[in-house]
Amino acid sequence: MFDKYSPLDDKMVQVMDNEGNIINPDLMPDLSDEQIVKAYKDMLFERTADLMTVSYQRQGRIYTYPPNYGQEAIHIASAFVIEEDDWVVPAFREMGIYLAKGATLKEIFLYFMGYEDGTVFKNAKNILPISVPIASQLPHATGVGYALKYKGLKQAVFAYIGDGGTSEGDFHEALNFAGVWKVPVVFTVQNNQYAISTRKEDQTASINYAVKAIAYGIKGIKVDGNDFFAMFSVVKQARELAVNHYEPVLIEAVTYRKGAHTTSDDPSKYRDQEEEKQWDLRDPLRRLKAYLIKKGLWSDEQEEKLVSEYKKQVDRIFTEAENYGPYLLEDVFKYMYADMPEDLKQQMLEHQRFLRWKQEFFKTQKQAINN
Amino acid sequence: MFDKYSPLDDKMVQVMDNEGNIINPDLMPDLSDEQIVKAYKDMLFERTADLMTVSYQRQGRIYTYPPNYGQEAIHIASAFVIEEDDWVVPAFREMGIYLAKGATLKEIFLYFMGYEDGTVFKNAKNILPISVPIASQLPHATGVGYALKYKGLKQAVFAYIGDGGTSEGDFHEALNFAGVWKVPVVFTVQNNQYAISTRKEDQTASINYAVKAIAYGIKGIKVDGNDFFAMFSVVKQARELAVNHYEPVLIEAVTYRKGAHTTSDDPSKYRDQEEEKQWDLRDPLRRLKAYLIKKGLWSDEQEEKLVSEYKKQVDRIFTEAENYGPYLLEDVFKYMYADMPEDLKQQMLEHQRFLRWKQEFFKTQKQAINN
Amino acid sequence: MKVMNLVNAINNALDIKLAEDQNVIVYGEDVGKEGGVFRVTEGLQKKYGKERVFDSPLAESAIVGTAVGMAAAGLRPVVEMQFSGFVYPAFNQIISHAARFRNRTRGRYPTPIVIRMPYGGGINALEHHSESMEALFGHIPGVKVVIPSTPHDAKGLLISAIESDDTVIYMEPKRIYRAIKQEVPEEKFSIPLGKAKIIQKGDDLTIVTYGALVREVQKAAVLAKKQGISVEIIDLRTIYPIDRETIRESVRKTGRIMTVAESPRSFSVASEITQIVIEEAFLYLEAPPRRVAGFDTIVPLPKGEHHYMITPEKILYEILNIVNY
Amino acid sequence: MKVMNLVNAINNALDIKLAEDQNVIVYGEDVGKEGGVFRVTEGLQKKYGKERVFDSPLAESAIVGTAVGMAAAGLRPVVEMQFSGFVYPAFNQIISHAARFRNRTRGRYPTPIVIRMPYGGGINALEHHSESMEALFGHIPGVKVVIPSTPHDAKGLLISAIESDDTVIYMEPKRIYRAIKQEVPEEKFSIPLGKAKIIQKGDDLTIVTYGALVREVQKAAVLAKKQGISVEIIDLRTIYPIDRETIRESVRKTGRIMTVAESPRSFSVASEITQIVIEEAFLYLEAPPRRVAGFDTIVPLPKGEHHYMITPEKILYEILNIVNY
Ligand SMILES: Cc1ncc(C[n+]2csc(CCOP(=O)(O)OP(=O)(O)O)c2C)c(N)n1
Ligand SMILES: Cc1ncc(C[n+]2csc(CCOP(=O)(O)OP(=O)(O)O)c2C)c(N)n1
Ligand SMILES: [Mg+2]
Ligand SMILES: [Mg+2]
Repeated sequence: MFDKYSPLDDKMVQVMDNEGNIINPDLMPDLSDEQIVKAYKDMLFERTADLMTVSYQRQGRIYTYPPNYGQEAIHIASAFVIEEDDWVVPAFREMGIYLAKGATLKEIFLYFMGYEDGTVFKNAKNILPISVPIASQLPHATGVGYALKYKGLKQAVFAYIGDGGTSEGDFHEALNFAGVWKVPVVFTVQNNQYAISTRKEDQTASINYAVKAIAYGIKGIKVDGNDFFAMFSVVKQARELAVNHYEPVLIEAVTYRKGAHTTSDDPSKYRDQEEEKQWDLRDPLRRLKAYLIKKGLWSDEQEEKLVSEYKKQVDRIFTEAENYGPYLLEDVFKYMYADMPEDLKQQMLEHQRFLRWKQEFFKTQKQAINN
Repeated sequence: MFDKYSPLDDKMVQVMDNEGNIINPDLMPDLSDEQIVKAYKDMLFERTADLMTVSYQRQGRIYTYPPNYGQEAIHIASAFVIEEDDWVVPAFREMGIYLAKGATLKEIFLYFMGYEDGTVFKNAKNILPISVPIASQLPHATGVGYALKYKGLKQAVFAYIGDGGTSEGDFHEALNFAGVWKVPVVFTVQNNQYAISTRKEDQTASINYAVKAIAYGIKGIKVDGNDFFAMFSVVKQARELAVNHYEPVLIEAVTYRKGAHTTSDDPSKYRDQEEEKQWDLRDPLRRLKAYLIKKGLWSDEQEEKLVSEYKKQVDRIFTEAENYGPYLLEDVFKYMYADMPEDLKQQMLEHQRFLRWKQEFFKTQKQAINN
Repeated sequence: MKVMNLVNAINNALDIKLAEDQNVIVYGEDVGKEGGVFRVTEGLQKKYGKERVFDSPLAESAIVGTAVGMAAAGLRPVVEMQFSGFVYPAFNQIISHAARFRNRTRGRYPTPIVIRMPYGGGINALEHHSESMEALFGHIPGVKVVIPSTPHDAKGLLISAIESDDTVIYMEPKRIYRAIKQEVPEEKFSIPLGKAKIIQKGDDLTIVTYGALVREVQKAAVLAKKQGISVEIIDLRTIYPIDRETIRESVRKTGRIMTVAESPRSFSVASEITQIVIEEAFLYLEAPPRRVAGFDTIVPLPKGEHHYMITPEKILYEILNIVNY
Repeated sequence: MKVMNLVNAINNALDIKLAEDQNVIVYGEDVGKEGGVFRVTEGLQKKYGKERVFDSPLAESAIVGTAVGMAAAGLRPVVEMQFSGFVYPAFNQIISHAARFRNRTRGRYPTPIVIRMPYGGGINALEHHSESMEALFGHIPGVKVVIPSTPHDAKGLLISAIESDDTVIYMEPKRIYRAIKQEVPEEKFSIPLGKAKIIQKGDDLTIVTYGALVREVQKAAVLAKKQGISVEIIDLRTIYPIDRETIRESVRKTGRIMTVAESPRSFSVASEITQIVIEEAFLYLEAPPRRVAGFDTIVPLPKGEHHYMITPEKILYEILNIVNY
């Protein structure tokens, strides 16, 4: 596929149409029915968890949260390709991938509840933390790739970024280094059409995001990111290029952010419902579900049942997260350095003295403070 | 030319071969013999001044200096296109352009003698100062371009950078902004084969530097930067695209840094004489001179005479620069802010008090200080 | 007069300057159509058009870098960093160019740029959305650093910042963006940069503070008063150049001084003020100048942020410490 | 023992660590074939191969950013910024990642990175090649900042820095790169980070300094001695975390303290040390702590640099000022 493809033609690799028909059988991946059903279920889980998280946020039970709604095929297709020893370098909108890598939903909840603990992904192998400063994670991916190659390991790195992120200098530098160093990194741009409120016309004049690969002498490909099969095939082949030939790859996965940028955002300020409706037709779950139903592998009843199970499961996990232990004062200091500098110790002790004083003082003074 | 050209073919636009024969008459610019002779003289002047500056540096009469040796065709061809109202955004290795823009050789000397005064280019219209942090000047060019377009002025901006500079994030951001804003900026990469000691293979894996334009939806072209005629034609047409169509352009001008990176550098550490010899055949002055001699427009005798005049002229200017006035204490403070903050005034006064004390103290104490 | 919060006041200042000076240009990430993530620029694109108020690509270095170029060509750009935690990609442009162009060109090319950015903690935000790193800017020769604490000041200082021929880092305490409402004149007025304001007279102790913490210090001063302690509060307003005179006169009177700020404490504004006080009023001091500042740690995520934030109680504690020295 | 200058000593430390630890990787602009513009890494590529010592593309942000990734995957990168004036493009990677990865991941991913950079004035250099902005790094929670002043210290501190599991900003006073020669043990040794060194005992006054200015302070101390003034000199060695104890003990003894550094004075290391002294030894002070530092200006180009540089005479002047307070 990569041999024949040029991003300059601005074609988008597709396997399945909006109604779930396979329109490009050559690229249809060799997955069993069970695997495909499993993929659909994973997408459904991600979506359920995601929508519920947004509603928890509305209830004030969790802080700012960036929804994944609409981007599930990218995540689950990637997750199906990524091997246990492979590395993942997140941005912040790839929940399905973190989960597949071994992060727990509880951790993700903890993170957005405001615990650093939630981005450690303790039992997940080879995944870096969520990265908030746009594009800044990509050089890390290139660096991890260098280390893997240096150590002679046959592992790939999967790095994520959004369409807007391609404008940052770090995108350029990371991909340029990757091209020179020939490291096994698959860079995926999730082109969800928006960087908060900003569209492509204000972001870049390139014909698409995939062509940017040309600037780095690496392969670039544009794929329908709402098409599970196309996404899987592209990522799979990208991994092979990376691992077997040390060829970094840039994937532009075309998708749509169906939700808000974050729960603090109101998309109605900058886009209209007509557009949203058009994209509903290309919804990744809708399409894979249509495929499965046609093949007799899935039904609305099964879905209803599963979603209600998922909801219970998610809710149980969320409650568990809500009952997570306290955030201790020492947790603020403990991880700053390998050994805590004396000065930091003193700052902590001083604060503890203050806390003891406070308890005493306001007990005796019975003073009200209008905070 | 731009319509037919694609940087993906990795062809280099040429008009003249190494022996001064016109091999691509279609692109031969419409310049009079006098103009061509003038161009050659300007290149000769730049080279003479440059080589002499290096020798002044060897004599300890000037500080670190980055030679232009070998890159004169880029400068003088550009200078022939750049109009009076156009803007120039320098890197630091484009002496011929600064001079054409109205900067004086004396100023350039002053700069490398260690006076900020030397980069003001007081009587030169629309030229920014020399910029040392690599690539950081390119966003300025885009910003100037925006201002020109905003004000409805029909002027272009000419910005310069080296091959190594294309790896910096600012290169990417500046060109991307230029593409989105559609500003009249001509970006010229002087690909002199080296970033200090680093070659292209360690700098980028792209097939050339011109293709990087694709990432920004702008036109890119690779031209023989040692071929005065090719360079002139390309810059000329780029200016037209910029001014008439608000199309930014990226020019890769292929050349060779015949001298050291700066006078602190020793190229023998990282390149061999064989390579230098090969490039001597492509020397921009050698080629244009061959053309002129064939046309009977120039002779060795004329050259000898002119160079010796130039040498005298340069030497006179240099001596003038050497006799430039003192750098006053207040010059350190005066230009920091529009109005000098009280605190800075006090710092200056305090230092003056110290200076007075010092004079007194060491007069009376007659103490020697081993500085 | 009109009741405004900080967001309204900043918007109003931008509106006034856009209206009266064609050279003023406002841009940054999402500042156009959406009016910024905090709605500070809301309505301005509609009013002044896409050429004057617009969304830039997502790249802070080029946002500041293009502003340097625009300024050189005669415009007066006002750019936004979406959060102060994302200004670092622009550091090179700020320190190497915005701060230096005037000096480099001996005054030929000044840089009348305003770089606005919301800063500070207390809003339960994601990582990088809560820091207070104003001291970094204070150490950069060639820029001015301004932090307002009220809607009134926000307007008057921003107008001065836009009219200044120097680059001004204008940091907006986002925690109080909408928390403080005040009557603010609708017409244009300006407040000079570099002048602190005594917002409460007192005898026993001087507290220097700025931004969102002014309010917390005011609360602490009420508590202190109940303890019989009279606090003089100085709102610094400008971090660089610092108004040494106001600080000097106050501390010479009270004999005690404390700086309250949210940033990491080492190499902070508080340290600088202590140095200034030592230079200006050593012999007047009845107690060592104190700093009440953040820890030298990263601002914790929301669940731990309360450990980090400076409360009126903490300020009171420090007041008692210094007064009982 | 072998006579080494600073360049030799740093090269030697890198050599030792490259030899004993396969995870150590050295890269940056021109550090490979050429051995760096100051020849600090000369010979290392030849000895250890291109995979371990190499030229990177010209991009500081990615140099530091890839180092963060390498560190996460188990390597110990030592990267070079060609001059400290060119570290700013890497600021985001330093402040947002190198300094924060350990804390963000609760210790799972430490960042054992050394970021080397020549800094400081006095070599008649082009613009951006003479600054001393160590205070900026001091204010960033999560990094350590080290500055050696002798070949011996340069070696021992660099070995500690490479072995540290934290990111260390290692600033090299380029003015004395080749100016100081000294016997240095050839075998491996290390000097702990965070510990200052008293390099001269004295009674009347403590001077804290570091880097190239140690030598200037030593010259001034000789002059002072002729005036009957006995100076205790502390070489700070580590800018963060600062060795409060050594400073405290010294100033409690001498009663006077002065910090000598080349950086802009506002928000500087000097200000921080004054604050520390105030906290630790207020009642012992016989005179206000002074700072002898650069102006709050840009370092002038060579013809004006003498106005800016801190000379032994200037230090002596300040010594007399503080002693005669
Ligand atoms: C360096 C930096 N600048 C600004 C921001 C604020 N910000 C957060 S997300 C975002 C838009 C990102 O858009 P895109 O890359 O398309 O990713 P998406 O959110 O659409 O997944 C911005 C500007 C940031 N996090 N980091
Ligand atoms: C941001 C930055 N990093 C490093 C340097 C040091 N430096 C000066 S010139 C140079 C190489 C530039 O190479 P290139 O862009 O090819 O331009 P050339 O010198 O060949 O004209 C380097 C690394 C710098 N000036 N700025
Ligand atoms: Mg997006
Ligand atoms: Mg070059």
